[in-house]
Order: sequence, then structure tokens, then C-alpha cells
Amino acid sequence: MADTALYASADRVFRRKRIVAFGLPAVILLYLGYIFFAFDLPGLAGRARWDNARTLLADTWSYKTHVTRDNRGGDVAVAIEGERKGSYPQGTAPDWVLPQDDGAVRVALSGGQEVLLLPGNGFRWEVPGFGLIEARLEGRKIVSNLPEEGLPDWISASPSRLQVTADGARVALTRSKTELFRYFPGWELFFFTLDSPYHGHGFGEILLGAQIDPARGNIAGAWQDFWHNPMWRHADVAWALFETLLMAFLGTMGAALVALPLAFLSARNFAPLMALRFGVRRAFDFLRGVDGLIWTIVLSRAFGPGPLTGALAILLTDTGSFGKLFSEALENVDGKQIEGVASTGARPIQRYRFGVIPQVVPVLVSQVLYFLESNTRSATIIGAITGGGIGLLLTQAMITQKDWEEVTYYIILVILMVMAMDSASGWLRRKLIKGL
Amino acid sequence: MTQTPDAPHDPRGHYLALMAQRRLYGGITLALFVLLMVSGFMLADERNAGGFWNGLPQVFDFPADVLADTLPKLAALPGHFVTYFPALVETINIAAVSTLLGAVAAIALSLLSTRGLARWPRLIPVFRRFMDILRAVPEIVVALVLIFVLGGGPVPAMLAIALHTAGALGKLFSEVNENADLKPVEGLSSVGASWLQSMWLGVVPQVSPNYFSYALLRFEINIRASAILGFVGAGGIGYELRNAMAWGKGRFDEAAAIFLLLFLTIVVFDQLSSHVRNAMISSKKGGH
Amino acid sequence: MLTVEHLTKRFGANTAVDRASFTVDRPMMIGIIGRSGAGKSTFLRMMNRLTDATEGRLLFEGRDVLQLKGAEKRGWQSDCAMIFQQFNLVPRMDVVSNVLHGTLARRGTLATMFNLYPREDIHRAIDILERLGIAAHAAKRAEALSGGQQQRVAIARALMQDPKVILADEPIASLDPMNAQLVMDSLRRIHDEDGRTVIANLHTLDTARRYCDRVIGMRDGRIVFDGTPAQLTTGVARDIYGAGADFSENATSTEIRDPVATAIIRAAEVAV
Amino acid sequence: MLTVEHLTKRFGANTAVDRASFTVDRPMMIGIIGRSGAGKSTFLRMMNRLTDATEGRLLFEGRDVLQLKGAEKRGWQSDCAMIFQQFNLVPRMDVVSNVLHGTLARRGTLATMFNLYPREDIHRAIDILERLGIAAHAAKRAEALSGGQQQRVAIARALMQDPKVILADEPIASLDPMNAQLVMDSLRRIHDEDGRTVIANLHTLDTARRYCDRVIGMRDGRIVFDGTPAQLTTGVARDIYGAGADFSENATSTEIRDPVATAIIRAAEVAV
Amino acid sequence: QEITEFRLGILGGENAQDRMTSNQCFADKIAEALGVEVKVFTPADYNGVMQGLLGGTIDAAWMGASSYAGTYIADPEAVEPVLVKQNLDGSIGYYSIGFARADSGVTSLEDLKGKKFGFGDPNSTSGYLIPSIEIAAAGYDMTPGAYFGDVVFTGGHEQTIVAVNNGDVDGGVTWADGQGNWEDGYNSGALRKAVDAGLVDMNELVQIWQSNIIPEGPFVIRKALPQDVKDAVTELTANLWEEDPDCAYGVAAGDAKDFIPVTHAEYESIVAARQSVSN
Ligand SMILES: Nc1ncnc2c1ncn2[C@@H]1O[C@H](COP(=O)(O)OP(=O)(O)OP(=O)(O)O)[C@@H](O)[C@H]1O
Ligand SMILES: Nc1ncnc2c1ncn2[C@@H]1O[C@H](COP(=O)(O)OP(=O)(O)OP(=O)(O)O)[C@@H](O)[C@H]1O
Ligand SMILES: [Mg+2]
Ligand SMILES: [Mg+2]
Repeated sequence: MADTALYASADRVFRRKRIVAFGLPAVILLYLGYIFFAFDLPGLAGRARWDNARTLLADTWSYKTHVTRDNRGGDVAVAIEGERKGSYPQGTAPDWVLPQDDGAVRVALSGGQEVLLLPGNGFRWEVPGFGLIEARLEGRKIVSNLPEEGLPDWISASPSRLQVTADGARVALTRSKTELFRYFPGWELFFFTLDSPYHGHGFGEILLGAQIDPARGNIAGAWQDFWHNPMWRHADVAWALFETLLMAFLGTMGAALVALPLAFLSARNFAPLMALRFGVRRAFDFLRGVDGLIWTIVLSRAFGPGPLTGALAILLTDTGSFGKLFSEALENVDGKQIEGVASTGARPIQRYRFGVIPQVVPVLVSQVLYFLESNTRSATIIGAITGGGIGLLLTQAMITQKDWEEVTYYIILVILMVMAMDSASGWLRRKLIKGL
Repeated sequence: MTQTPDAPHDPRGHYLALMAQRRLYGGITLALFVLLMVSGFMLADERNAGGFWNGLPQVFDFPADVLADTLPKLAALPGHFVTYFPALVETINIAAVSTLLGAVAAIALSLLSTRGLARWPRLIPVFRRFMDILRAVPEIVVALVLIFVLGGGPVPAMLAIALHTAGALGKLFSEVNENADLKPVEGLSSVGASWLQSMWLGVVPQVSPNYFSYALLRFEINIRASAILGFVGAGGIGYELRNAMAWGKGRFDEAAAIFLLLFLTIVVFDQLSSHVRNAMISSKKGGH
Repeated sequence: MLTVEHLTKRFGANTAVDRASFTVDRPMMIGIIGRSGAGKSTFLRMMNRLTDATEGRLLFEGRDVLQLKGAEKRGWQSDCAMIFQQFNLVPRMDVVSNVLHGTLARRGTLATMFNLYPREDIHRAIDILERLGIAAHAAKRAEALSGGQQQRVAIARALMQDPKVILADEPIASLDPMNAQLVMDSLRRIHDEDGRTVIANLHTLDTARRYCDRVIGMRDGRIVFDGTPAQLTTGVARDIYGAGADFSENATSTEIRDPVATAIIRAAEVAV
Repeated sequence: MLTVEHLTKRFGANTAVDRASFTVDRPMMIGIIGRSGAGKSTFLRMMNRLTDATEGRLLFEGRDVLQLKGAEKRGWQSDCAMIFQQFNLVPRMDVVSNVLHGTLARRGTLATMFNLYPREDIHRAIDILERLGIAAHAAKRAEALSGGQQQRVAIARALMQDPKVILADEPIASLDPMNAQLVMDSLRRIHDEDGRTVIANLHTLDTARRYCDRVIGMRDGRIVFDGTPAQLTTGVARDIYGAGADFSENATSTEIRDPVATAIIRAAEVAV
Repeated sequence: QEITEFRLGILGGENAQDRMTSNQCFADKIAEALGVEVKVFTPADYNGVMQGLLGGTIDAAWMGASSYAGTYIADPEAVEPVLVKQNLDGSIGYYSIGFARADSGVTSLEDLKGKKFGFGDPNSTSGYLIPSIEIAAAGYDMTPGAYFGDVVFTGGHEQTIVAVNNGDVDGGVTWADGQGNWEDGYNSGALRKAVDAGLVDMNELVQIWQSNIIPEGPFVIRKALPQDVKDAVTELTANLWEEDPDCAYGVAAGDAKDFIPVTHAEYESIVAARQSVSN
């Protein structure tokens, strides 16, 4: 009876479904396979530098203090992160660096270990589980008690340089200097640098305790020293953040203002001339198709580096995006409202004002606010090129690869900024759309 | 149509007061906006190396230089197209793979963070925050970090864009999910289907057209993003463009060729995706 | 007062209104009936100048309104208010603003762009709303109102224009019977009290019979009936609608016969 | 066979089902009636384990199904099919796939995700559809079907589960009278022919009387009536619905008394 | 002709904040001398400074020799070189250094045949221009795929060092003063900075090539500026080492002897070199 026919047709349907169900993933897998080789993923494992990752990770939450002994003059300098701004004034040192009477310097490490920087241009370090390491500069050569062969990978030795890395510290001996890095957790000098009188004082002490700097009140003084901290430069970072937001805001809003009237010219139902509409549409495509970053380069000839150039680049790109979105919104307007207004004898501009604008405003506002949030992120990148904002600080700090804690600081700030913009624009969107 | 309890006794005064209040708020908002725009513009103008009004007449200097350098060497352009085509393919591949991987992750994340669908309802805020963070980190940051670890090339860019895509699409997808009809899911649960089954059979078929349309839009964005990441050393066409552009006079013809290649690609994919999306929308409207 | 002469509208090969002619010599309430596609809407839209006529003349107080251009045309539009089946209000704006749109043609462009209307206009708008029984909703957004209330806002906008003629294109087709009755009562009252001419396209015979002084029947763009409601017999109606012998008026009736419902409407009218 | 003991469900302060207890000793068709909010849906959802109970036990063949977890719970769900008021099908999928969803709990996750159903399952699905008179629509998408057809697809899915119990939550409330009758007839036939227990929440007294062997009345979460249809007098019904003396059953009736309509249904049954 | 502000562009191997800090004293001095506000800009790359000078949005900058040449080629009337840094030994030059990883077995350009070679920024003199010419002249074709397996731009000196150290490229070029010891990364230069930052261990790197001496980049001033402004800034800068060595140290990004006058003639060869590698 009809059953067999029905069975057959159902079987056919399911065979087709199975082909689709397997075919699509198969195509994707094939593509991924191609990518696997095109992107040389097998070689990637070999190229990946996990020690770099470790350095990076370690550096994000720790800092190092350099103890440097000049092998020519014998001077010992202590500086946080080896930076001038983090140097301990001559003759002072943290309590774990102990000059000895014989001219040696004893550096205490965590876990009771210690390294002796010897006056004869050498050092001595008793590494637990390995033994004593002693090295000295003799003439132009470095001699040590280490064997020639079979060194562990945390020791790197050559006649001109010896480096030992162990347990939160690293010692390097070259002809010119002996250098010891000791690692500590935290972001040192985040609040105050060494030269600030407030360094080493707790919050409670500053807020409630006795006046620390006789010239200034505690809170004002502490704020000043914190805000103008030469190491972390909070004031400049804050300005950079603000500059990034400024670029995003000016670019987005400017684009919206420029795009709105142009969108009327390119909406099918409002365009006065079809040729004009076509032209404006292609202009939108062009503005959008050329990325903001390229606009930045083009504009930087005329306007030079700075936030305005970034804002204008965002403005140009977004005029294209908004133009397209707005004209789509305009093409979807409900003609009844316009007709209703028109039937009262309203002028064309009044028709737009009352028949069209109230309809499209919610769409416009929500799009603009969406873009404002995503442009905050774009502004970070554009700033890296045009020379402004947090993006420049971030990329430069990353490229010079010096202070990953600084990089971490910037990344956290960028994320917080974007998330704040996200919630702010979301809040504003709800608020405005309800009230409009 | 019964008497509302808060109906005003004096509709005229009531309305005028309301109007005055609305006008005041509207006026304040408008004034605030204008003030922000004007002062923001002035500040940016002041902090910029070149002023807006001085720079305006020079806007076309750079394009003019490019043209002046390119026009005499037009014959070399096709050669440049061929030279840089592999880089373009790499850029498109980066965008495609990252969109694919990001979209898959986004589907999982969005299902896990939609009320009514989530496997572990308590963890919804966790997944949401996670997506927020993925979204907030600029691709360039992830790419630079990964370049440091993995070395240059397409993989860091691909991962960076994929992570961002997962966050961005995840949010859009979960909005789509929120509007999905829960009845089929309940129906499937009632037959004893597992979570995966009810999502795959009950939710995904409903939302896949929307997913697809958002993913296409994202693909378009990602082509641009991968070109941009080339600017910071992640390979592809952006890298070539930056080098040619930075050199300036003497290699502007290369820059122009790369630019044209990139621009045409973006326009082609843009048109293609809006075409597909339109087709999809109209087929959805036009019955089954 | 109003003379329509050979008014014709063609859409390509299709003639929507075909040499329609009639004369109105005093303000009255006119109903136009006819089945869907008969050309009723097109006729009203030509009259309000929302659509241009192909041929013919439409004289109002001696002037051919079809020839007007620019400001004069807008002046005519403001003299000739239109009420639509779907209300055609701006849903996101409040009721009073919608009513004030009736003054757009008279007020300066700039002031209206910023929603700045003279205080006396606002008062008059609220008076009109009060007269139509919806002043309590004055500050609400139009979209927050029920269909019947929205249609009354549309009528208020029309009245705000202080028009000589009110055109209504199936004003009650989207309304339930109760609201339909409220709206038709309002239109009738406006005619009775203000003496304005009201021309309404109607879907249903009984409404036309009950509210109009004169009924015009259209079929395929032509006027096939023009007379008093009393002349509108079932036989005539069959001709207008091109229906067979099984035509029954009740099928299209919207009148509320239930005494309870009528009582509810009364109560509601008092309450709003 | 089925024993419900002090089954309770609280939503915050609100008790949706309040210590419901009853016993069923042989397969029968049971109707649950009660006004909106009485707890009927909540009861069925607890039984199918879509909602967890707050207190109480529900023994089926000696096992407390409320204690089951993970795979065992899904196993029980596949033994206890549910039919919903809104059908709860996957609208974009074809009818056969929807029916095959009834086997999900038995088949591997991966296989079902790739549409790998065994051939005999597919054939059985067609058989079931044929039995319910909708095999002709097998390849269509569920959303393309009328409400009554969709509900029969839902019943087919339930049958596909080969369940011991079928729960139906107001299966005919979204259907017009003609389709309602088709669906109720199908349910009754399943009970009669397969001997499965059917528990249906019903909105209307006459349906319960006509199709059920036993009727349970709920009010405010408690079971206030449990008896045969014959015992369900108008007085009892008034108690269940908490209605006054003006209560008339006809207000909620869905029965088709019109002989013409019945004829149409017959014709439709033959046609589909 | 009056100016209302003076805009200084700075470039270098430090991050943007540090550049700002080390040049702040310089900016203050110019402000004092000219009586107008001085703004400091730190574009992300050489091209940013070039565009600024060409577009007239930056008035003065320390440039690399190649980027100066690029600016000159684009518009000979844009800027003029006025001063150059004189090293402690009296020279005004530095070197481009080719290097590789010690454990890769590469010790000379010979060994890099078929391998990946890394330049820095295309506008860098020592990171691209000079090595690309001199290495090619030595018989190693620099077209990608010709002699070397591939030739890439890493983006800058720091990136080159990291890339070589990571093995992303097999050999690369960067700059150094050529004085002092290899194991310290020489006395100054990009290698030294990387060592100081703890990025690389010089034991793991070997030098494979060294260029001829390269002239230091000039301090350039925009030609269109009023003559008195140009003179004032030039004089002030020329006297910086004498008057404020600390500040000069920051401006020169290290120790130097003096800033001495220079003219365009000094860079003719670089201009020619740059033109020769353009299309
Ligand atoms: N803009 C237009 N373009 C083309 N044809 C049109 C247009 N507007 C109306 N028509 C045609 O003109 C004829 C008359 O339409 P009209 O809307 O005036 O009829 P109606 O009597 O108002 O009908 P209904 O009761 O459906 O509103 C119809 O055949 C219609 O298809
Ligand atoms: N998810 C829930 N959360 C809170 N309260 C609920 C929930 N589901 C049901 N309730 C409440 O439980 C009570 C019983 O609801 P239930 O849906 O079981 O009633 P019902 O008899 O099926 O009514 P109806 O005929 O309207 O479907 C109601 O008071 C309802 O508000
Ligand atoms: Mg009509
Ligand atoms: Mg229910």
C-alpha cells in the first residue's frame, strides 16, 4: 500500500539530511586541515617560546630590583627595575643589601640564601641542591668552579659571561659588571617613588597619622606625589585614557551628525535623485571599506599626530557605517505616519521632523551608542598609530618589552574603560529609548 | 476606560507643566551635548600637532602624493597585484578561521549564558562576565602578547580575533537566544533529551539564520581586523601595506596596489554578505 | 460649495477613479461606500492632494484645488483634514503633540521644529481632546492608547486644523464595534455642532445609513449611486457591491445591537 | 501502579500543588479539571520531572520517580510522555524528525545530532503518523501544519516514546472545536487500543465527562474531587470552579453540536 | 611672521612615556627661549614624524638618516638638518650589526642562505636601508626568496632582537655604537637596551655582520619657520651639553660629547641610497 511509498520518501529525506549533517562539518574540517598546514601549526609548537610566556607572566605580578656592581670602579648601585627613577640614592640600600667591611656586598635572598658580590670582581652563591658556585673575573676571562660540561639549563656560561638563574634571583657576571636581580611580588612604587616622603607609609598612616612632610598636608601631598609618580605617571595615563575616550566620542558623534543628512540622500524612499543616491551609497562604501587605520595615516599628513587626527579617522569610517545603517533605517520607516503629517499641509521639512525622525531616532540612538562602545576599542588601536591615548602607551610598552607590569596595568585600564563604556552606553540606551 | 486614579483634574495645567519639564530636560540634554562636542573638539584641536582649520586645505596632499607616485608606474600595478595576492589570501584565511572558531565558541557561551537555556543557571553571570572581558580586550593587545610567545605570523592574529569574536558574537547570540521560543526545548526535555540534544535540536534550528547573519557581518569586520593586525606584525596584507606606506614616495605604487586589493576585497565581501543576508531575510518572510 | 467634475485617476492601465462627478451645495455628512478596490481611498487622497489626479477638476468655493501648488496646496490641505483607517499618528509622540501637528501648516517652520507651539494652541488642543473625551490621556504617548482612542486623537488633529472639510478614510475599519460607535458619534457631532462637511469612506452599509445625510456608492471607480440613506435599499446595495442574491447585510454589520454593550459604551463615555 | 502521596509544590509563599494524593491501579484515562491557577499544569510538570517537587512521593510501579537523577530521570521521562497545550514541537523541522525526537532518550547523543536515526525508527514514525491520519504531511515542516495537525504530531512524538503514561496539559485549549474533537478522539483511541494510562488536564467539563474514566478536580492546589464522570454533577463542578449559582456549563463548552460541523469533521478526517 | 606654538617630535627606542619624560627639560628650554608653548609628540614610528614634518604639523625633530632622506625626497623644501650628535670618541656615526642565535650554528651571512632574514622598520637607516644595500653589494641578493629564504620587516629594532632571540627569524640587523663589548651588547644601542631590560642573554647571540659607519640622524627644523626661531632653537640645542648635561643625556638617549652643526651634504649618500632601493 501507500506505506512503502511513504517509507521510501521518508528514507530519502533522511538520507539527504545525513549528507548535509556530515557534509557541512566535513567541508569545515577540510578547510581547517588546509589552514593547519597553511598556517604551519605543526611548526608552531617548535617556535613557541614558553619561557617567554613564563617571563611575561612572572613579570606581570612581580618586579625586580637590580643590584649592580661596576667591575671597574667597584661601586654598587641598587635600583628598582634598573631604572634611574627607581634608584636608591647613593649610599642607601634596602635592608637585604648589606655592604661588608671587606668591600664585599652581601645580598640576602628569600629562603635564607645569600649571594656575595666579592671585591675581586666575582661572586659566590650557595645554591641549595646544587652546591656552591664561585666565579671571578681574571684578566679578561671569567673563571669559575663550574665544570665545563653538563651544566643545568639555568646556568649559562662562556668565557665572557656567566649567568645563573635560581629561586627568585638571577646573577650575571660580565667583564664590565656583576649584576644581581632579585624578584619580588607586586607592583613596586605604584603609589610613591623612593624619593617621596610618603614611600613606605600605609594608607591609614597617611590619612590619619601625623603630618609626614612638614611642607604639605598629608592628603594633598600624598595625592600630589601619587598623581605625579615619575615611574607610573598616573596623571599622564589618566590623560591618555581620557584622550582615547575623547577620540571615540568626537568621532562617533561627529559621524552620526554628518551621516544623518547624507542618509536621507541615499535612502530609496527619500533620495531626490537616483544618480545622487547611487553616488552617496558608493561614497559610504568607500568610507567604510577604507579602514580607520588607513584613514589615520592619510590624515596624519594634514593634521599631524594627536587625538584630533584619530577622531577624524573614526569619523570618516563611521560616517560610512552610519550612512548605511541610517539609510536602511530610513528605508524601513512607516509611510503612514508621514502621510498623516503630510495630510495636515505640513512643509517637507516638517514632514521629516515629525513623520520620520521620531521613527528612526531609537534605531539611530542605539546604533550610535553601540558604536561608541566599540569605537573606544578602535580608538585604542588608532591611538597606537596616530600617537595618542592609552593605545600608544600600551603598544609602545609592549613593543619595547620592558615592563610587563606596566603593560598589565594598561591592559587592565583598557578593559575597565571598555567595560565601563559598555555599561554606560547600555544604560544610556535604555534611558534614552524609553524617554524619546 | 474607567477613570484612572492619577488622572489630572486640570489637564491643561498638568500638560503645560509636563511640557515645561520635558523642554527643560530636553534643553539641558541638548546643551550638554553641544557643550561636550564643542569643548571636546576644541580640546582635541588644541592637543593635536596640526590644527583642524590649518589642516583642512591639506587633506588631499597625501592622496595626491600617492597618485603622483603611482600614475607614472601604472603598468607595474598588475605585477604588484600578483605579488601581494598570497598575503591577501592569508588575511582572508585569518578572518575566516577566526570567525569560524569564534562563532563556535560563541554558540556554546551564549547557550550557557541565556536564562532558560543554561546548563548551569548559577554560572550565567560567570559566562557573561567572561564574554564581556573577551569583548573588551582589544585584539591588538592579545595579538602582541601572543606574538611575543608564539612568534610572528598568522596564528597570533587568528587567536586574537577569534577570542574577540567569541565575546562579541556571544553577546549577540545570547540576545537571539533570549528571543528564542522555549516551547520546543521544553518539549524535547519532556521526552528525556539531554541538554546537548535539546539545544542542538530545539534551539539551534530556530536561531541559526540569525546566527548566520551575525557571523557573516562579523566575518566582514574580521577581514578588516586581520588586515589591521598585520600593521603590528601579524602578517597578511596589512603588514605589506604598512611597509609600503611607511616608505612613502618611491613605493607608493605598491601601497596603492595593496590598498586597492584590500579595498576591493572588503567591498566584495561586504556586498556578498549583505546580499546573502537579504536573501535569507526575504526567504524567511516569504513563507516556509 | 464643492463640485467634482470628471475626476479621474489612472494607475497605468488601471483606472482607480473613473470620471467621478457630483456636487455638494451645503455642509453635510457624506458617506462613500463600495467594495474593496472601488476607488474610495483614491478619491479622498486626490481630494486631500496626497495623490495627484490624472484628469478632472475639483472646485471648492469656486477654486480648483487640484491646480494648487506649494504653499497654496498646503493651505488647502490644512483646510481639508484627513482621518485615516490606521490613524497615521506619530506613535512615539504624546497625544497633544500629535494634535498640534494640525497647526503645522500655519506655524513657522523653525518654531515647530523645536516643538515650540503657542500656548493658546496647546490650550485649544486640550479643549478639543476634552470635547472628544480623551483629555485624560493628553500626556501619554499615542502608541499607549487603544485603537478607538487613537482614532479620536486623529479626529482631534483634524479639528485642530480647523478645516472646512473633513475626509475620513474608513475611520472605523480597524476598530471594534464599541470604539467604532464612539468614533462615528464623534464625527457626527462635529458635523452637527460645527457645521463642517464630513466625507467618510465606509465599509458597512448600516453605518452609512445611520450617520450620513447622503450616500455615494462607487463601483470600479465610477459613481453608481448618489442619494439619501433612505434610497439605499438592499437591491441598490447589491448593485454597488456586485453581489448575488445571497447578499445579506448582516455579514458586514458592525452595529451593536446588544443593549448591555450599549450601556457599557455610555458608561465609558462618561468615564473617560 | 501509580501512587501519588502528599505531592506538594511551593513557589515561594505560593503553594501551587498542596499535598495531592491519589492512586491509580490500572491503566485508565484520567481527566484533571480545575480553574486557571489550580495547579493542574504544575502537577503534570512534576510528574514528567520538568519541575522538581517540593515534597511528597510519586511511585510508579513501586519506584519513586521524583528521586531519579541524570540518565534514570531521562529514562523515566521517556516512559512518561507529555503533550503540551502549545504542542512544543520544533517548528522549523519536518514532521518525521519531530516524531523521531521521541527516541532521543534511547539513542546516542552524537548519532541523533547527525540525524542518524535507525531505519526501523523512521518507519515506525511513519506508521504512527498514519495511525493518527497525518502521514501525508510527514515531510512538511511542523510550522506549516494547522494547530490540530501539530497537536497530533505531538501525540505521535509521545507514542514514539512508547510510554507507559501519557500526560496531556490542556491538549485542546488552543484548538478550534473541530480539531479539538480530532485530538481527543486520538487520545482516547490510544488508551483504548494500547492500554496506556492517559492523564489529561482539561479545561472543559463536557470533554472530561465524555472521554475520561475518572475525573480529578483541583482547586487552589488541593484535590477536591476524585470520582467517575457520572459523579461530576453541576453542583460538584460549581464547587471545583468556586463559581456562584449563575454558573452555566455551556460557557466553557467546546462540544460541537451543530450537525453540519460534525459532517465537516468527518469529511476532514477522511481527507487528511 | 609670528609663531604661536612650537611642536617637537621625538622618536626612539623607549616607550612613549619615557620619551616624553626625558625630553621635557628640552621642551621647557625651548619654551623659555621662544616665549611660546612647546608641545611634545611621540609618534609610534618613523613615518609619523616624517608625515608631521612634511605636513608642517611638527616643527623640529631628531630623525634617523634614512627617514631624513625620505623626507627630503618627498619634499626638499620641508626641513633642513642643523645638528648631529657627536659621540664621545668624536665620531658622528654608528653601525648596523647583523646577528643571529649562537645555537643556530649561523656565524656569517654565508650560513643564512635559504633562511629567514629580518629587517626592522622600513624607514630605519641601520635596520633596513644600509644593510639592504651593503649586504646586497656584498653579493647576497636581498629580494625575498633569492638568496635568503625570506626577508621580512619586524617593525623595529626591539622587535628584531626579540624575533632573532625567539627564532622567528634566523638573522637580523639592528644598531649599536660598536664600542665596548659584545657580551654587554656594546656600550649603547638597541642590543644594550635589550640586555639591560633582561630580554636577551648575549651569550646566546653572535654577531655575523657589521656595516660601514652610518652617519647619525640629524636634528631637523622645518624650513618654513621664521629665521629667528630656527636660530634660537639651533643655538639652544647646540649648547645643551655645555649648559645642562643631564638634560642632554636624556635628549641624546645616552652619553655623547656634543651636538655639532651638520648640513644636508652629509646625507647625500643616504639620499642616493634610499632612492636606489625605491621602485
Ligand atoms: N499607489 C497605487 N498604485 C497602483 N494602483 C493603486 C495605487 N493605489 C490604489 N491603486 C489601485 O486603485 C484601485 C482603487 O484603490 P482604492 O485604494 O482607492 O480602493 P478602495 O475603494 O479604497 O478599497 P479598500 O476598501 O480596499 O480601501 C485599486 O484597484 C488599487 O489596486
Ligand atoms: N514557575 C512558576 N513560578 C512561580 N509560580 C508559578 C510557576 N508556575 C506556576 N506558578 C503558580 O502556581 C499556581 C498553579 O499554576 P498552574 O500553572 O499549575 O495552574 P493551572 O491549573 O495549570 O492553570 P491554567 O489553567 O492557567 O494553566 C499558580 O498560582 C501559578 O501562578
Ligand atoms: Mg481604501
Ligand atoms: Mg496550566
